[in-house]
Parts: sequence; structure tokens; C-alpha cells
Amino acid sequence: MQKPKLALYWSASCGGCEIAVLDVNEKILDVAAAVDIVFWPVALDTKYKNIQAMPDKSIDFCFFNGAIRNSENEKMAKLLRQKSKILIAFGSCACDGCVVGLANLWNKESIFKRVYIETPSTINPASIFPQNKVKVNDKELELPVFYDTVKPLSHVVDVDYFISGCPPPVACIANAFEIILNNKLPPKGSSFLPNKSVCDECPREKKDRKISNIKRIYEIEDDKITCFWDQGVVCMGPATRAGCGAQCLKVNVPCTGCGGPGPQSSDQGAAMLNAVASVAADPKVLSQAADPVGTFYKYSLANSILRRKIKE
Amino acid sequence: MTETKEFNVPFSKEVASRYGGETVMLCYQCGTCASSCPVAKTTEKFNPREIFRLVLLGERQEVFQSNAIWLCSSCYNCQERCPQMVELVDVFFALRNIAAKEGHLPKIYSEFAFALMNDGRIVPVSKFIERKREQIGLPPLKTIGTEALRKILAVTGFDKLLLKKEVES
Amino acid sequence: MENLKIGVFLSDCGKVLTKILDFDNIISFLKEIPDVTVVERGTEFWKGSGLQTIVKTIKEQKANRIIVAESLPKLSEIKIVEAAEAAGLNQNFVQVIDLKNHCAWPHRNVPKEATEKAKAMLLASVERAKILEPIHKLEFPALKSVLVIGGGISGIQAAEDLADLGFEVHLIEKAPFLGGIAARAGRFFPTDDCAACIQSPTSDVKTITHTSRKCIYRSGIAAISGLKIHTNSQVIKVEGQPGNYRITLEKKPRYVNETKCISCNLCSEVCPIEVPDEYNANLMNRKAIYAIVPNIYPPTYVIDEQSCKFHECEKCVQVCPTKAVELDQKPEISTINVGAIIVATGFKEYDPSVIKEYHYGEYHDVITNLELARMLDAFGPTGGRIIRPSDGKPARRIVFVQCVGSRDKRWNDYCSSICCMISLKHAIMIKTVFPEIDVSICYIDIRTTGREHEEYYEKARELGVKFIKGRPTEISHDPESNVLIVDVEDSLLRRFLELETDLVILATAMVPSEDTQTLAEILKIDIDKDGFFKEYNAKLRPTETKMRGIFLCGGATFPKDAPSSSLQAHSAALKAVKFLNTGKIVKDQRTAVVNEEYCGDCEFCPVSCPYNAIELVKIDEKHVVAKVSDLLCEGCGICIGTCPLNAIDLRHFKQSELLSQTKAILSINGQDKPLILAFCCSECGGASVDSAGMTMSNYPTNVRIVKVPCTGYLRIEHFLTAIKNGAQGVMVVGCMSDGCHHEEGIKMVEKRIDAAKTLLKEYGIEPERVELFNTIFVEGDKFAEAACAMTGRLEKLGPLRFSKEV
Amino acid sequence: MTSYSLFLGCTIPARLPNYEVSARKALSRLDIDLVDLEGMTCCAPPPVQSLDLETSLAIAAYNICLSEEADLDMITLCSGCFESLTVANETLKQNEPLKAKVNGILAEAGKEFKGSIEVKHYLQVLSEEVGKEKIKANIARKMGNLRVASFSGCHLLRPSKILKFDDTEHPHAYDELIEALGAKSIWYRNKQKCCGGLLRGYADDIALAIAREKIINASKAGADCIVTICPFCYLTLDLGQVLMKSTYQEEHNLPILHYSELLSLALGVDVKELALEFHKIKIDSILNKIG
Repeated sequence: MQKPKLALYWSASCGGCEIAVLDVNEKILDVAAAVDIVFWPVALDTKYKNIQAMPDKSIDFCFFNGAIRNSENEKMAKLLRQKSKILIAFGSCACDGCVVGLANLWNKESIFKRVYIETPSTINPASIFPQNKVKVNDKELELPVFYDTVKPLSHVVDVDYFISGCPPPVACIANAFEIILNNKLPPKGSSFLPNKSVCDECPREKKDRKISNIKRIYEIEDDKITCFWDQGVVCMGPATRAGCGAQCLKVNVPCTGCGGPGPQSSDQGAAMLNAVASVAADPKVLSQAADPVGTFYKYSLANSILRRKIKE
Repeated sequence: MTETKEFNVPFSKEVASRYGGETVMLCYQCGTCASSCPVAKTTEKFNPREIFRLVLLGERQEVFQSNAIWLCSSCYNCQERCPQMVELVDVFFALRNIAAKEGHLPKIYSEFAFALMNDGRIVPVSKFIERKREQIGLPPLKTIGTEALRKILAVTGFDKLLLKKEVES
Repeated sequence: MENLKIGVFLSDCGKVLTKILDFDNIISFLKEIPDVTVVERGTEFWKGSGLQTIVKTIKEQKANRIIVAESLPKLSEIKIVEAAEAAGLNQNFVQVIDLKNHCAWPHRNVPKEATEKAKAMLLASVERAKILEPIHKLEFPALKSVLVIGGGISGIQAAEDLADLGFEVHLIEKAPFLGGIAARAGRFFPTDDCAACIQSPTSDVKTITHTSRKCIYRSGIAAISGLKIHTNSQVIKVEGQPGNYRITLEKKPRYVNETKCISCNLCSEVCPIEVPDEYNANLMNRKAIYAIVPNIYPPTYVIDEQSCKFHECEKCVQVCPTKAVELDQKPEISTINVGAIIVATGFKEYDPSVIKEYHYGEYHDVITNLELARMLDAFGPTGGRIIRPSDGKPARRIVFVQCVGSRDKRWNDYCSSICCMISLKHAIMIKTVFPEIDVSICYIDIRTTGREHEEYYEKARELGVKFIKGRPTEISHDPESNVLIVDVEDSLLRRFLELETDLVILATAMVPSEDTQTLAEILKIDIDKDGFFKEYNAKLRPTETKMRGIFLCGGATFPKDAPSSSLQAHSAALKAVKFLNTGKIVKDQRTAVVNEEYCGDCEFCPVSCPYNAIELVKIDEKHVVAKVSDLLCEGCGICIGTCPLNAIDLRHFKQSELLSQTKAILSINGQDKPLILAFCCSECGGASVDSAGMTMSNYPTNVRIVKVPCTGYLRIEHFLTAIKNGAQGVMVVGCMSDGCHHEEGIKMVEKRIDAAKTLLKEYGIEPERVELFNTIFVEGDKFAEAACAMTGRLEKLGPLRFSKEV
Repeated sequence: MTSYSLFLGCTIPARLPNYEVSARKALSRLDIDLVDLEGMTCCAPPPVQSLDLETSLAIAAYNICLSEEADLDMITLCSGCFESLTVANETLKQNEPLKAKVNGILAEAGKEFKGSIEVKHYLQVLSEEVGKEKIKANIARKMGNLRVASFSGCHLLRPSKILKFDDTEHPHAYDELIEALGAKSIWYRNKQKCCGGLLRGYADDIALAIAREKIINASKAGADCIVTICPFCYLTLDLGQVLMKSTYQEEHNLPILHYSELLSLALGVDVKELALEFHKIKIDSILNKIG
């Protein structure tokens, strides 16, 4: 039998997901032995045209990490969709927009202004901004178009499966490979992470749930046993998909929500706020959260109901 | 003769909206304050319950025309025992503050205020006492922060309060 | 699944609506919708031939979803659902909407717009109809037995009612004897009859006539069959659910066998130990083995553990002719099964020693009304004489001080309501027997609101009781003359009095009985801000709690007099009967359900549920999930609004139904004002929308109504989705903030709206686009005003523009 | 040795050198170090509060700021100062908006109220910090059955919600400190009632009438003297008796002492060092009694 063809692509993201693939350790060898990696820009030198040349649906599995930030990202997403039988949104950026998606609080204009003019280390007296087309030595170079809005992969193409996380939990990656290699695929649209929340995996004890004020982690003396919410500290665990084994909590750091919203949820931040508001003693307590979007939508603003800031 | 009159309700609200006057509306006229009051028991000119009644009924003129509001000795006996936790002494201060702003100020109070502005103290130290202090081995008095005080009085408009009074008198 | 066949029935209310709504237009619109198989128009559809048309459509044309546009909210809905069910259609497949009050009347000036809105409303119902699922009826067993907690006036009465009706009743009393505070008070106002006369025998006890029904001493309370009395006992655990509770009781040892004791008093006579008798205000001593007063139930002596020397002495054991004294009794734990619980724990006198200026506890001649009552009781420590406890001399001057610790923000805010009458009773009793005693009552206001109470006040004046309008500031004591001085202003004369007196009676506040808090925790019911048990609804359900199967009566909810306590006892008994009488509890499964696959065990929902209907259940080695009790759940959906994983849904109102209605009702516009989605609760909020129509209050057609069971159902996502689907603003219309029909729902949504506003700001959306409105039924005009104001506000803000990229 | 910044106020330095000298001597013998800071002003007592409450808060806060800068808790000899400064200190500590407002005013004078120190009355320091035992251990002079009518006045205890010293309905700390010296603290009628002192200057007749009742009640109870801890009570009762002579043609001759004077005497301070000539009602009878 022919080995399945695997592609991995890195779009708008930090690259951590690529490292996470390697973090499956020796299992990667099994994978490498079992599949034929046809496209992996970070490791193999492959050109656009090589991909374009492939017949449609000739890639069996494509792991796509990174959000859609510019036209190149979108073009590659569409191309890989065309060439792949199964497209997997890999990592928080591809699934939910992740930290990249927080740029949706601004637009292209304001981001460029900040990056190319206002940052203290920038010297740009002529106010030169990146252009789509630039002439260099009589040749025209083309740069991708920078979008106003960051999108998760599923907003531009049809996605078959999801593996969220920043980066995805190693155990879940390994599990995904196992499922793929054994051809035991779940229904389309599923996640390779469990359908529970981080609380399900968290060893901390939940107590009275009467939240009277919201503190930052440095403001409390963590007893290392009690649920952070019961100690008044924001923890995104309740509204975050499980799979990580609550690894942050196990080292006494509250969950920041990288697993993305739960399976039934359309809006991770709102979902968490509902719960906290419901048990908060004082309605004003949530205004104590220093940075609501950064706190509750750190990984999922681009995949929330409203997706971006409406008016500047 | 019985007179028909309209009660000036906004007066009690005016008092309640001032710093110190917030609790005035809670009064239910039980008389605990009056029976706690050493002044009321000494003179008919003053009865805290009655002044509160006048305030609640909006008898603004009557409250300010008599000198009653200046007769509270701020002993806090009433305030300690008021079952409605009305802060009577503070309400009296609030009433006096309104009166002062409108120029109804007893002489002794303007004297205190002038002394405060000029010397930074409300009781001046005489030469005699200064000598006496030295004789009995008391340390010389430190300088008074009159300058700083004047700046404070200027921001709050306290000094103007007195100027106004000066012009009027 | 069978094919959808949706039948739509439009009532034009006797053609009244035809001037406003273009019915032809609406009907042709409906007929275009796939799955709508029947559209009928008529005069009325909730009775007569109209209702028959619906039944026929179900039976003959096999319509499996019914939408009826009919006025008369609630009434028409009940009738139509009943008929549809009888015709074989599940209740949940019937929707009744009110085109008259929600559309035609308030929009009668803009018929074209109103027609478009009516279409939007109908489309929303059709879309919802497509995804409805059946709701089933559930049955739970109900034991015909009741636990009554508290053996005072109301507990005894409730117990007797229930026993008379053939229920098994367990009456438990913490003290060694029945009677409660009323028996200790000696006599009742305004009739001055004895307070021990608080209970009747049942009609089964033939030897006792109707006229003597009142006397506990002569009553046959112990003879009532089916009534089991547990004195010296307390509830320590309650398990199970309404209809079938398992109660654990602890009975403290009495050390005297109830079946053997013959109340001969020999034991008490030989007992060498004397201690102050706290029941009698410490005005006399009692023995370590004693009975409080002769007229008691049970007629069995009791040993006070604190003072008895037990086996060191044994004098009582030796003397007892029936060998009833059992010094080795141990606490007994027992369990009983009951279907319902009545809480009748009453109230107690506040300890006024915290009011230091009155020196209670320090000056012996400053006593409380209840202590005075003991003195006035012929069975009491002084045999009815009024003395100064400090030296035992007769008191010739007595001053009552009213409102001690009540109407006092430092201690208890509220008026205890009965203290004026108690003081009047005591003043009258004293003046009647000892006219020479000088009695004054210092008061702030005398409150005599009951039947014949004002006459009682008059009687006191006639007897020469002096009333001084003024609250004393202080009670002082002159050690030389041993008199008390009450310092008070006679505020009517504006005169200061220093009343010299022998005895001061403090009319102290009445406060919740001890252990109220603990019992509330055991029973999982609420207490109010003053610490009393909280009734489900003070106006209409004063003897119910939010928990089905637990009822309240008497002073447990607030200090009250004997007539009110009696009435409540009968009411609570009736409620318990109503609940258990058929031996089963029938309930629609209109409840929340947790999707166990998704539940992440965050444990937020059990805290938010006002009915304690959610418990955590271990389903396997690793996973704990929330589980909703179909019996306890009242279907409000507050848990739906809480769940951070969105893993809970309501069977009778799924979130998908809300979503499809939201989309549909915003999809047809037909006017040019900014669209508003108004989420209304099914109680006050929805009722105010009904009454806006009934009163023909105008508001524009841009306001679109979607009803939810309770505003506590709503999530921030619902607001955001409405905005995303074209709403320029969101109104949430619910009950008054302290009047939510589901206790906490409105407060929950208030907090969620606050959170939503915080978010909206971050999204660059004006927070005032989402707003909460609290209304009640009679405030239809207020709803219309709010709708207009919200429209005006949104017009000022200008349209919300989403980026094309989104 | 504990150090406090001494808030002297207006009346004591101007009118009562005998109070100041006895307090300084007694406290130093009990290892309380008093630091005199530059720049203190009036505390803004009721006469100033009557004109404008918010200005008064700012003035009190200004003085507290000086003590904050020196990082010292403040001690007062005057109950009036104690009350106005503590009310300002505690109110501003708890009321953020008000604190911001007052700091806006203080900025003009280059100060910022932080809320970092406590204000204490010297009697509170004696009762809570020095303690009866230490005082007893240092006693050098017997009190010879001296019957003392103690008078704590109003502003040491009230408003109790803010001052939080002792129990205002059953105060005992002060009497215990008197008894610690070996004197007998006696009961007299209306012991806790005000002396009327704050009405002096505005309604002297009323003030005098109230003071007179106090003198009569104490005399009736057989007091050798009244011992006060507030300069206003002292003036009202001591100087007041001179006025009673002319107004009521009464001679009470009831000596009025400051507690610090009695304390100094008990601790063995030389009588000549105490400037006792400032007493209007001579206290020779007391000195004779205690030898």
C-alpha cells in the first residue's frame, strides 16, 4: 500500500506548533516511517509551484497552523484545501486566531502606523509603509496584502478537523497521528482534543464559588489546592477545551485559555464572563479585570461572535 | 392662627446632598437625641429633634434665622444613641456650613476663622505666655505652617467666605 | 422522522385587527413557507368552533406543529394546549403568539409596518416549530406523611390539621415541652385569655366538647391518631427529594421515661439541687429534675444535664413509684420518611443587653416583656405579683420602653409588629389587678393594626396608663434609693422627664429563633435579610418556599400574633395536603438537561441554581458531571446562562430555538428605525408587553419581542448574536430586581448585562445598546416608553456598521 | 522608647503651660518620646468645621501629612485635636473619592495624604501601650485616699464608630488609669455628660450652666477634685468656677486637675516644676492630701 501523503504548513503564527510536532519525540519516527511528507516549508524546500503542480486531493492530510493575516495566508489555505483530502486546523492560531487575532482590536492602518512610525526604535522620517507592489531594479516584487482582520482558518476554507492549543498538547498530537494512521477518523468537524473543559483535568478543589473581587495571581497567596476562581483569580479553565492535562494549573499557573472555546461554545470570552457574572457577589466585579479582551479572549477573539472591534 | 403653607421639601434634600448632611432624611422624630442633649436640657433655645423636624418640613428660614444651629456642643451623645444612625453632629455642621456660605455667621466664629488665616491657630499665644513657657522650661514653639494653610484656604474658597462676611459686616 | 406539517391559525379577533393587519398579505406569505401546510383565519381559536378547527387539523390533516395567533395570553394558551394534547399532539408542539397585543394594537397607526412585523413574528414561530421536541409528563412518588418542625402555636395547629386529614404527622420540638413562645407569654391579646389554650383535640376525641377545643392542658393532643410528637428533638439531616424525604432526628435524653412518668412530683421534691429557672426569667429556682409549669405536654418530667449529679445522687430514682427515671438514657438517632416538611420554628426575644444605654443584664430591675409575662402568670414564679427582682419588693411604678432593638438600624431595622400589643396587654393586666401601680409607656409610634387592637389601646388609656411619646436615651440607676431613672423627652410637650421607677420593661425586638440559619442550610431554603425564613412570594405564597415540599408558617417568617400564626398554620397544612394528596407528584419535564459528554465539572451551575436542583455526580473513575433533578428543576434556565461550556439546555426552550427565532424575527424589517430585539421573560417582562398592547400604548415596529422563560436564561452570546444578526440594540425586559419569579434570574442577567457592556466597549460598540428594563404587568405604558426611549437612543447613536471583512 | 510626633494644637500652648509641662514630664518618665515637628497648624476643630467641613478635613490632613513625612504616629494632649485629626485620618483612609478630593486641595500646599500613620490620644497610649502595670511600678507618691471625679469629656470617646477607644457607654480605661495611681475614682451623676465647653464664647451662659451642674454633681458625690484630660473641659470647669462666683454667687472651690498633673505627682515630679500657679481654683488641698 502506498504511504499516506502528509503536508504541514505554517501561516501567521509564531512557529511554536511546528516545534510541538517534534515534541512528540520518538513517535515522530513512527510517523515519518508511516507517511510520506510532501510539503513542510520549515524542513523541506518546496516551492508554491510544486504544490500547484500536485493533482487535487493528492495530499492525504494537511496540518495547517497559523491564522489568516494576509493574502498569501489565504491563498495557501485555499491551495492546500484544494490539494488535500483532509485539512486540519492545527494550533490555536489556525483554530481560533490566537494572539495574532488580538490585532483585531485595530485595523491595518493603525497597525502600520504603530509598527512603521510610532514604535520608539523606528526611524522612518519618510513614512514609508510596505506596498503590495515594489519596483526593485526594474523588477516588480509583490508582497502579500495585509488584511484589516485576522481570521481563523475555518473562516476562509472548509476545515475537517481541529487541534487547538498554543501549542497543541503533545499527547493530543500523538493521539491524532495514531487516529489518522489507523484510519479511525471521527465525524467531520470534530476536534482531536477532548470534549470537556480544563476543569475536568484540573486537580484543584472547587469550593464556594462566591466571587467578591477579581485579583491577579501576584495579589494572592496561592494555597496550591483551591480552585483559582475561589481565590478570586481569573482562570479560563472552565471555558477552555481540555486536552492539556491542566499542565499550567499543575504548576500553579491559572489557565489562560489556549485550548479555545468548549465544543458547544461560540464565544469563549462571553462564555466565561457569563459564569463569573452569575456567581459574582457584586455586578461590578468584572470591571476589575485589567484587560477584558486580553484576559478572556487571549486566544479566540478572531473566532468570537463579533470577531473584531467594530468602530475605532 | 393656622396658616396654610407649602413645605419647602427641597431644603431637606439640599442638606442631605451636602457632605455631613447625608443622613438627615432618616430621622423619625423619636426624641432620643433631645433626651441625650445636655444643651437642650439647659436651654429652651435648642432642641435637636425640633431642628430636624424643621429641616424635614423645609422651614429653611426658621432654621437659619434662629441661632439654634450654633448651640450644638458636638458632644456626640445623640449621635451615639440615634436608632436611625443619623449623624446629627455632622448634620449640624452641614447646616452651619450652609449658613456660613450665606453669611449668617456668629461673630466668635469669624474671629476664629480670622485667627486661623492670620496666625494658623485659632487661639493666639501671648507674649506673657511665651515668657512663662521659657521660665518653666518648656521648649520654644515651632513655627506654624501659616503659608501652607493659606494656600489650602485659598483653594477651598474658605478665605472668600470670610471676605464676603467682612464686606457685609 | 415524520414530515413537518405546520398549521398556522390566525385570529382576527372578530375582524377588529383587519383594519391594521393585512391578513391576505400575511396568509399568502405563510403559504409560501415550506412545511406550512395549513393556514386558517378565524374569529377566535381558543374555544368553540375555532378550537374545533385546530383539533380537526391535528386529527384529519395530521398537522404536527401548531402555531396560533390569539389574544388573551395565558388563558387561550392553556385552552389550546389542552385541546391539542387531547387530540394527540405533544404540548410542546403548540405555540400561541399574540399578534393583537404584541403587534396590532401598539402599532395601529402604522398598518403596513405592523403587517411586516406580524410576518416576522410568524416566521420566527415557524422556524422555532421546525426544531421543537416533545416534552413528557413525569411522575414521582409522594408519601402521605409530613414533618412539622416546631411545637409552638403554629406547628401544633398545622400538625393537627394534617392528622385530622389522615396524614401521618411527626411534630418535633427542640425543647422538652410543647408550647413555644406563646405558652411562655401567658396570655393573648386582645382577649386576655390564656396562652396555654393553644390547641384543640381532634374531632375524633368524642369526650371533649367543641367549647373546650382550645385548651392544651385539657386537649387530647396526645390522643390524636397519626400524630407522633418528638420533644427534646432536632432535625440533623434531610436527604431525598420532595415527596420522599428521609429525615434524621436526634432525640436528646430526657432521663425520664415518657410512658412511665405519672407527674407525681415526688422526684422534684427529693431532688437536692436547685438552680435558677431560666424559663421563669430566673425569678425562682427549680430542681434538676423538673417540669416547667403544671399545664404541659408531655406530662413527663425532665432532668437538666447541666446540674444533675446523676449516679452520685439517685434520690429521684429511689423515690419514683413507677421506676420512670432512667439515668442511663443516651441520645437517640432515628430516621423517618416524609413527603413534605412544615417549618414552624417561630421567633424569640432579642437579647437587649447589647443596647448598653439600657443596662439590661446589669440592672436587675430592667427586664423584658417576656420576663414580665412570667411574673404575670399565675403559674409563674411570683404567682402573679409584680416585684422588683433586685430586692423582691412590690413594684409601684413601671415604665415600658418600646422599640428596644427594633426599628433601630444599629440592631434590627424592622418593626417587630407585636411588641406594642404585648406591652398594652401587660399594662392592662397590671392596671386591672393592681390599679394603684403607676404604668407609663414610652413609645415612638403605637402600632395597633389588628382587629380590636385599637380598642385595646383605648382600654389601656381608660385604665390610666400614661403614654409618653419619646424614646428614652438612657436608663440609669441610683444605687442609694435603688430606683431606676428613665431619661426621656416628652416630645409632644417638648419637656424633659427623668422618670423614677421601680421596674423598667423593655419591649424588645422579636428575632429569628436560634438555629434558623442551620436549619435553612439543612433544608436548603433561603433566609431573608433579617434572618427569618424567606417565603416564596410574600404576597401570594406566604407559606411556601422556593423548594417544592417545604412549607412555612407562623413566626418563622416574621414576628406575628396568634391569629396570623394560626391562619398560616392552616394554610401550610393545606399546601402540604395539596402537594401530597394524590400520592404522586405529576410534573411536565420542562426542565434543564446537562449534556454529560460536554460537562467539564467546573461547578458553577449548582451555585447559580436557585432551586438547588443541580448536583454533581461521579459518572466514572475520572469524571464528575452536573445533573439536574427533574423534580426540583423549575425550568428557568439560569444554569443555561451560567454554563461556560454551553453544555446545558432547556428541554422546552432550547438555545437553538432562541437562535432561530432571533434570526427570523430580525430577517423581515419593513420599516426604517433601528431594529431592536427585546428579550422578555415569561413573567413580569412579557406581561408588561401584553399590557402595553392592552392599554394601546404606542411604540414603533422596530421593537421585536422574543420571550424566554426567565431573563436569567440569557447569555452574553445571545446579545452578541442579536447584534450580529442585525439588531441595533438589545432590550432585556424582566421582573423588578427584587421580584424575579425565579428568585435570582433578573439579578443574574443584570450582572451578565454589566459584563456584556464591558465587552461591547472593547468591541467599539456603545454599551448603551444593551439595556435592562424592570417592569411589572401594570406598567405596559412603561414598556412602551422604554421601547420608544431605546429607539430614540439608537437613532442618536447612528447605525452599527460591521466591517465588510467580517 | 516609643517616639510620637506631638500635636500640641492651639489652646494648650496658649493657655495651659501647666498641662503641657506635666504631660511632657510624665510621658518622658514613662519612656514616651515626644517629637516637635515644624509647620503644624490648628487641627481644624468644630469651630472650623462649622464654617466648612471639607476645608477642615484638608487642614487636619495637612497636619497628618507632616507626621507621615516624619514617619511617626501622632500623639495629642487635647481631646478636640484627637477627635478632629482622627475623624479626618480614618474618614480619608476609608473614603477614596474624598481622599482624592482632599489630596487635590493639599497639592497646593505640596502635600499628599497617604493614610500611613495613626493618631492617638495620650491617654490611649497610656492605657494601651504603656499599661497600668508600668505606671504602678513607677509610682513614687501615695495618693492618700484621694477621691477623684474622673471626667473623660466627649471627644476622647465619641464618635465611637470612628475613634474606637474604650466603650463609650461603659468607659473604664480612664478610671483604671486613675486607680492605677492609687486614687479612688468615684461615681457621680451624669458623669459622661458634656461640660458645655464648646459653647464658651458663643453662649457662655449655657456653657456655664452645664458646667455648674457637673461641678455640683461631683461635689455632691464627695469628690476632692475633678480630673480632666481635655483642655476645654479643664478651662470650662476651672475658670468656670470663677465665673460661677459672679453669675450665681456660688463658691464651689472644687479643684480641677489634668490627668497628666496627677500622673506627674504620682510619678514623683517636683511640685515646683509643674507650674501649678496656673490653676484658677487652687489645688493646695489636693497637694496636702497626697503629701
